[in-house]
Amino acid sequence: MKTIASFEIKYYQFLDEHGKPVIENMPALASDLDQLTQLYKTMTQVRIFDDKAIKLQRTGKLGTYASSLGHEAIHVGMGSAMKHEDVLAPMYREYGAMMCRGVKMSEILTYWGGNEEGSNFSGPAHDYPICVPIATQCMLASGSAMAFKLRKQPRVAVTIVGDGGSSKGDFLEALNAAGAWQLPVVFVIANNQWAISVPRKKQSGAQTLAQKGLAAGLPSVQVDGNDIVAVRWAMDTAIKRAREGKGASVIECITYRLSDHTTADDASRYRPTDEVEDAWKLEPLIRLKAYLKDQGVWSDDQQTELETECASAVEDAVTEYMNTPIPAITEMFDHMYDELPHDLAQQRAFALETENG
Amino acid sequence: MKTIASFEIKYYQFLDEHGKPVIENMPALASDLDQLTQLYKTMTQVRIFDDKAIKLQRTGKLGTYASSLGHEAIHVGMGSAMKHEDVLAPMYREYGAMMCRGVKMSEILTYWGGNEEGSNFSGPAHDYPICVPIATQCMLASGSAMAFKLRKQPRVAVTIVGDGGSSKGDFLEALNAAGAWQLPVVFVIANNQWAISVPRKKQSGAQTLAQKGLAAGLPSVQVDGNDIVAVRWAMDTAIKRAREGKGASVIECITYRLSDHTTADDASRYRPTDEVEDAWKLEPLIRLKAYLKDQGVWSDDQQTELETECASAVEDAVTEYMNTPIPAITEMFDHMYDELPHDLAQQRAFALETENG
Amino acid sequence: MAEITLVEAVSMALAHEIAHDPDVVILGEDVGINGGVFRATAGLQQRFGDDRVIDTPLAEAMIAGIAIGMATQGMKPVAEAQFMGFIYPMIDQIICHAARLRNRTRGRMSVPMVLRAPYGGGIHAPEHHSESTEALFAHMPGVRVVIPSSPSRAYGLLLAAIRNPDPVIFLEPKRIYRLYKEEVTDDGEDLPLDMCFVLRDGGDVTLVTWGAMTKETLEAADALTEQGISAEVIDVATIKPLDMDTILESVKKTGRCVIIHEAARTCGVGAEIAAQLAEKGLYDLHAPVQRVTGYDTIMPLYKIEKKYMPSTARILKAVNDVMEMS
Amino acid sequence: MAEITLVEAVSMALAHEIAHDPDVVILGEDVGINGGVFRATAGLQQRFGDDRVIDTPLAEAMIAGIAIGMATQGMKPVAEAQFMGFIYPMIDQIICHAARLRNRTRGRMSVPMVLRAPYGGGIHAPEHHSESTEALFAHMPGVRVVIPSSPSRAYGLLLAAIRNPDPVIFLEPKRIYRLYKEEVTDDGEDLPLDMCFVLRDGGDVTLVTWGAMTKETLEAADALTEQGISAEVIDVATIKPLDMDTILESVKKTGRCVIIHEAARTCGVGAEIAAQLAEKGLYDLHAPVQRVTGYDTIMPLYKIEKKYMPSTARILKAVNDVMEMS
Ligand SMILES: Cc1ncc(C[n+]2csc(CCOP(=O)(O)OP(=O)(O)O)c2C)c(N)n1
Ligand SMILES: Cc1ncc(C[n+]2csc(CCOP(=O)(O)OP(=O)(O)O)c2C)c(N)n1
Ligand SMILES: [Mg+2]
Ligand SMILES: [Mg+2]
Repeated sequence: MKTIASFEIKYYQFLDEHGKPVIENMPALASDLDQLTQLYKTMTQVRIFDDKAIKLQRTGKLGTYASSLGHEAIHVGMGSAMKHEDVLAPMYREYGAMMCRGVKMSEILTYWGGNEEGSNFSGPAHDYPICVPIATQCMLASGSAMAFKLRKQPRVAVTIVGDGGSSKGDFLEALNAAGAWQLPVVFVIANNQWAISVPRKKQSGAQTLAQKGLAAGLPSVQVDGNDIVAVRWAMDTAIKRAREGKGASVIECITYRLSDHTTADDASRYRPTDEVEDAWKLEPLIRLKAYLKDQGVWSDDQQTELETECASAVEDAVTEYMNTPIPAITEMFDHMYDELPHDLAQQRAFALETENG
Repeated sequence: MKTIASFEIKYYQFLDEHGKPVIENMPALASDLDQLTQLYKTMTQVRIFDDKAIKLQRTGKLGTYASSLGHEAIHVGMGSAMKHEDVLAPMYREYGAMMCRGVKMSEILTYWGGNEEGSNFSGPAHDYPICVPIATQCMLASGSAMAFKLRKQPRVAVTIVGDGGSSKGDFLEALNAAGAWQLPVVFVIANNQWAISVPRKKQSGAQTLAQKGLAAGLPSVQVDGNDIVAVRWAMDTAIKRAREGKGASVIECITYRLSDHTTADDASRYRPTDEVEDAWKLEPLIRLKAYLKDQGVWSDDQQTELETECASAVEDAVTEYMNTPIPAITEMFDHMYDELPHDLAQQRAFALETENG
Repeated sequence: MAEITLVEAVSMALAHEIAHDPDVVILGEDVGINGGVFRATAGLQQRFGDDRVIDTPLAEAMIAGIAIGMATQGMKPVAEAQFMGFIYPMIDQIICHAARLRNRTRGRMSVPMVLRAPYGGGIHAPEHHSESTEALFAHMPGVRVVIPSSPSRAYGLLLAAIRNPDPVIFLEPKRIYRLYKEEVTDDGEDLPLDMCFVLRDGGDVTLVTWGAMTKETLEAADALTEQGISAEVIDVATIKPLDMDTILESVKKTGRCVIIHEAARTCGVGAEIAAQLAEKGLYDLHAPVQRVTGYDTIMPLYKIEKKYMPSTARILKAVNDVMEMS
Repeated sequence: MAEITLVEAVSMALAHEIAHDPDVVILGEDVGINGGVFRATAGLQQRFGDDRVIDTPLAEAMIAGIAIGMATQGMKPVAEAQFMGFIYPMIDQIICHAARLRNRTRGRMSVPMVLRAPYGGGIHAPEHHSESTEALFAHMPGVRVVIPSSPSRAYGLLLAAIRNPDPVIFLEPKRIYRLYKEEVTDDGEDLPLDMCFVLRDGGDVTLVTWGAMTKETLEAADALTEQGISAEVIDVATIKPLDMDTILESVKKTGRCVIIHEAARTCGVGAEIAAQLAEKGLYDLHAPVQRVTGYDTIMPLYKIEKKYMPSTARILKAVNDVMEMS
């Protein structure tokens, strides 16, 4: 009997829940206060956007919406670590990441407002749109990374799955492909403890979700997903590695889904309120604000001003969204194929003819 | 930064390629010479069967056939470790395991002879038949184990995939289910270095295939798959664990596919002959025979006698196979549903009417 | 005797069978304490325990595979795909094992499982939540496909599906989950799995449909009555096996047939029905068969999903077309 | 100009495109040094390198997903499912992404990929190696489905499939991979992806088929000639979109139609063709449409697989039936 392989999963946190550094040798980002402030502003923007989106849904102005509440550090951490030429393959609540990539808030609303035009967005044309079927986007990320590798482009694909999605074959096969071909891709697991009503511990017997990467031979870490310094540190490391041709990584980010799963869900049916209250103490904005204040680069006035600015940007986005025209019936046909096949052309003509009864 | 999980993959071998014990404290099986002799006999039977099956195929008396050459220790190790009430979910070349379970050689030939009747076999009625779509059988094993667990039966499901199959989502999802529910199932990975023409190293970036179990939180080991003492030791340990309600395990067995992938394949197209020659030195029968001889319980005379007996049993099986009637056309319809639906009844009548042109 | 909705009838059938048959087990994502995203399993875990109503990890292929494994060992799992749009990873296990193990083993093994999924559009749901791909399953030898269209048929057909010793794909028209209530007795009486239901007798034209489209079809039949056209309305209900006899008999009487389904047109189940009319009912047809269906496009996001769905008006137009022809 | 078999024509088209378009990449199990289990990619890796012809890990969903990912980033992957029986794990990625990304993004993204798979029975292969499930794909909005039936059509259609900016499911009738040779010039000329091929002109009955069944259908047509019946033979070739105009025109002339396919009958592509005849060709039909198809059973293991497959005799019987009717 001999040991032929050994592995460790390490956990990284740099800012504790009160915004205090937990070690002395902090990553460079901790002293880049301009960038941190910028990240904080984006996270705040996302939070205010999110709040508004839920209100729009509640008042019948938006369809079912998946909140990103509590995930801001993960999403903004992901998106801000990427270059334009990289590719994002999101799931369905990563507005922070999408906004870093240039997607407009109005476009996100347009999407959830039931209009495909929202996915024809201002972000990079090579970025994937929101993906509903869980974990299928991981394949797209590995596939993009395969294209980059074959074309010898120094580009990286970044994707994200939930704790729930980490049980799915698509995620696991995509990891294996990334490991087998040493692809430039970063897999983020947003472990927010719940997959709708199914708690993390029912998803898997694995002690950590990060260790799913071990199955594919990938470097895998766990970080505090409410600490953007930790998220960015791990992202930067993984992206650098990928860009240098050294292959893929897995980053499990521990956070909590502070909202209902979507506006169609009522989480009070299945999870205790004190768990949610406890989780609020760990959420990512409080600590980053505290840190910035401790560093003397943030004040209550600035906070008020930021909130006003963000709210007004959201209002503009809402206006833009509300003014987005309802798609013509022809839109249903015109993007199915590059060239409309004759049978579909007939259906299109029929649809136009009969659309009003 | 702290380490929150650590893992080791251990490798077990007890008999080296010359049949010499590699450690002092050998597992109990090493001194159970009756049982070892019995296992050796079964392995020899399988080998002689396999050889005959290939000859039948070459002479047009059998369809495409997947050889088990070189895998005898894994297959017989698996099958012999199980109780009747346990369930086997094989892939397509585990004749050793199936024979331990009571499946007749004539039935295996009937299957590869293109007749479903071969899967209506003399093994346990709850055992699964040969499974062609790679890794799908792993789900069946986890599902069976789920039934045993829910019914509080002390039964164990045993399944096997290849190195190729270990890349597939079905295997990985089945592992995860087994870990999440702590199911009584044992996953054997027969790593024979090749998936048709794709070598092990192209399947995965993982250093070992055993570590795929870590993704599901399962105890995972690697053993010398040509050493039946190691295979049985690992199987016995895993089955005991499962039967006691402690959950699933993964056992990667290292071996080599000494034959072509199937009779439809020509491995000389893609792999070097010296690799095959080297692998022959490690194959499982030589070392077990040497060990039994060293222990004074096996002789050349016995070997000759055994080979004659096995060959004659194979001849009987071939006769039985050749006498198996060709299925009637109605067989195509009569097992589709418990009760033949009316539309299919019409098709059945039509088929009978028109079968001769 | 209680007035219940279709989704409540689903719950009632599940509860009935789970109470009466120790082999019945429900499994799926969020079927436990959450009671399913549509409340189809509401209260069942609380009532019967978490070894009878089981939340699974998020992996559809696995849910199907586990159910098949359990079924082959003698249990009667009722698995759920949360939406039909997420059923596709299950197809491999359905085709390779659920539909084949009986035949593969010459009857030694069987797969008495049910796979439930809410299906269809029209509820302003996100992408992939509006699928109607029953035709894929109808093309698979070895399974049965059942679609109820009323509370009482949901109850009786689901009981039959669970009791049936072969795999049944049970698709629930979620748009009419709560459309109306009906008195359904929890008497454990099941319905046959190979028969259409004639919802309305009529002599001028046969309207064939299933699932949620029964709503628009019945509305069209009402409107036709006012026009003096008497429409026979058939709810196919058991998509596979298809009860063509009932449809052919009706067309023999009416000479005209309009088939209505929400699914994409090409190779939908409507095609099979029309094809059989062309084969076995040709001489009875006084006018071309018409299909009123979804388009061969992706169901649009909700802003214009209504324009995708066959409307009462489109049905009426088709009927009027066939009435004019002879 | 060389006389080549159908499978060689596939290789030739692949080689042509890979040589002329740097974005084309082949991926699949055993497509590399082994040249594919049917030798369809024989020699290509040796010729073009292992970054153009890529052996994958064994995971079909992944092969599809990787191909889609590559395609959306501007490459033109030609992925292979080793046999159609192993294509099912790919369906989820095909439906969810290949068929939808263009529409989902309003044309911002596209998925110019081909998924090749050998299909059909009759070669004494093991279980799951004989599938003909083209109808599943024909029902999926957003993809194209193409089936060649001769070396030259294999060459021209595969070129067109690779060049097409949308996903194409390209099914190769392996039973006739090596049935006969034909002169095919490697001139890079592609064929249209929306047109049937009329293989033989005739006036008495229209025989519609595709893939390997063209063999039995042409044999039947020969036999019919001897009986004095002139059969028009149409090779559908592009299953989706379906060129119904050619079929309808033929039936207008002949008044009779027999559709032949190997796939299971219910909801097969034959149903769609028959349905459209019932809709648009009813008044042209002098006799009921007939389908000669595989049964709604699992293709048996090889001892009796022949009895599953539509035979020339069964085609002749169907034609004689429709000739007798009027
Ligand atoms: C393949 C698939 N199955 C089921 C669903 C329905 N569904 C949507 S979100 C969700 C839970 C996802 O949980 P997780 O992966 O943890 O992500 P989270 O929503 O928590 O961010 C489920 C089951 C889906 N969208 N896709
Ligand atoms: C899902 C699926 N894909 C492809 C195949 C074709 N195929 C049969 S065996 C095989 C290789 C299997 O390799 P491995 O898992 O290592 O098992 P081994 O044959 O080496 O025992 C392949 C690709 C299949 N049977 N099923
Ligand atoms: Mg989650
Ligand atoms: Mg192998």
